[in-house]
Amino acid sequence: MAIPVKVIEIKWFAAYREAAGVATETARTDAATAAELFVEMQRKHPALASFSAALLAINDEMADWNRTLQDGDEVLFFPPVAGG
Amino acid sequence: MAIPVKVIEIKWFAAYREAAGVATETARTDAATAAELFVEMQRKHPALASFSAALLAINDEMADWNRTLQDGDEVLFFPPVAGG
Amino acid sequence: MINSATQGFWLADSAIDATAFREQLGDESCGACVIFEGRVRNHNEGRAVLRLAYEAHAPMALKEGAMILQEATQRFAISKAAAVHRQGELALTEAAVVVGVASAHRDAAFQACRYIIDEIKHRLPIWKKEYYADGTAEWVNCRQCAAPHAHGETPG
Amino acid sequence: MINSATQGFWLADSAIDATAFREQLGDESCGACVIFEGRVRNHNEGRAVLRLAYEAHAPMALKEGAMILQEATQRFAISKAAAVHRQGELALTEAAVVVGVASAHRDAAFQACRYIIDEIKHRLPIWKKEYYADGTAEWVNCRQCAAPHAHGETPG
Repeated sequence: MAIPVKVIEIKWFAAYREAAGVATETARTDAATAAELFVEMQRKHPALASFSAALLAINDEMADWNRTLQDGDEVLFFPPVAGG
Repeated sequence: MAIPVKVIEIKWFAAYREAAGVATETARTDAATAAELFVEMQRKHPALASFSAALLAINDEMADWNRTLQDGDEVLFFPPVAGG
Repeated sequence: MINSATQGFWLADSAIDATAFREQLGDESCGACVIFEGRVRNHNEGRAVLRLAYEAHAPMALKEGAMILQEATQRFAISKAAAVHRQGELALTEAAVVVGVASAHRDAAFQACRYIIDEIKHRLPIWKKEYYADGTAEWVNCRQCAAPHAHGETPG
Repeated sequence: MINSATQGFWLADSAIDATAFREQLGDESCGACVIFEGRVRNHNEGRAVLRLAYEAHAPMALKEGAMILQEATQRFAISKAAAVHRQGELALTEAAVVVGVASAHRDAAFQACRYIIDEIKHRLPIWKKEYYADGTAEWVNCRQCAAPHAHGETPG
């Protein structure tokens, strides 16, 4: 059974953005979850391979790595935070 | 055996000063310790009778109530402190 | 962006006015006021630091910051709480974050101030890049921070 | 009496300059600064307070204050500590005492600041008289203070 391709907007922050080389990109993907999408993006951007994933938000709300991605979602990948 | 009379300078602070009605006074006393001197002064200044003793200093050093008074000592009677 | 008349959480693009920040905490019912300032240090883990830059995801940082202040107000007997975090480039000794709490008694003010700065450091979507005397630069991780919002499994 | 160039303990006869006080704590090696202000509250134990007055025995207050700062510097990893206490008449919202600590990391700054204000409240030979809305006035005791320096028996 073919999984329909979803269109996902990705935003990279801080160290991730530098490793990805872009701040935002549009992925056409069949990744079921944000975790799968991150691994897919690590293949696309080899400099991301050395990073482990930390936090993410979907549509500006903090979200689970296992949450099912919906077509049109905006996914924000956050490196570990370091405020203060 | 007659105990020689000592001359002691007394300083009263805050609530004690108001109860004693004076800030400083000179006592000619045969009190052996600061504790005895305080009781003697409570008899002299009845308004002090309702106060229990708190801290004292002799010659600007915190001191024991049981320390032997020397002729010429300056005794400072401090009510409980309340800084800050 | 700092508003000296209201309590709350802000992001600031330029130097934080410590005097205005302190004044917004004035309150006749408050006997205690505790202010924490996190400043740009000239060293970190043995390396000489020249300056640093903060990058924030502002919409979520503002929401999370306001939430942290609200939590502090619910947990501790305080009457005012405010915090401001810098973003962009900072020089040495500049304040990166300022947290202020006012309360009737000092216990609550100390506890709430500590709670707010700890949560800011762990939860705010904000990242710090340090520029070193040897010409290199690095994004700094909060090493003690287990990711409190990474519900479920993480890849990688 | 406050000297903005040096750390230490002072008694102040007039309003404490919070900006100057804060600036003396600046230090390029310090990532954390915690400031505590104790202010004149408009209420105490259910009574409306109009103003208050502090009376200090200055020679011993200065000596004890300096000792407290020295103890804090020995116990906690801090680089600067300063404190100033008002004496004389104070109006509502005026700061009665300000304590400031600077350190590399925030743990030490919070702990040292708390230590200093607690010791000031228990040990400094200084007394507070509150003037109430009903026209009366009273010397206020620190109720929690067991007399730590009353070695030996006390009469009365």
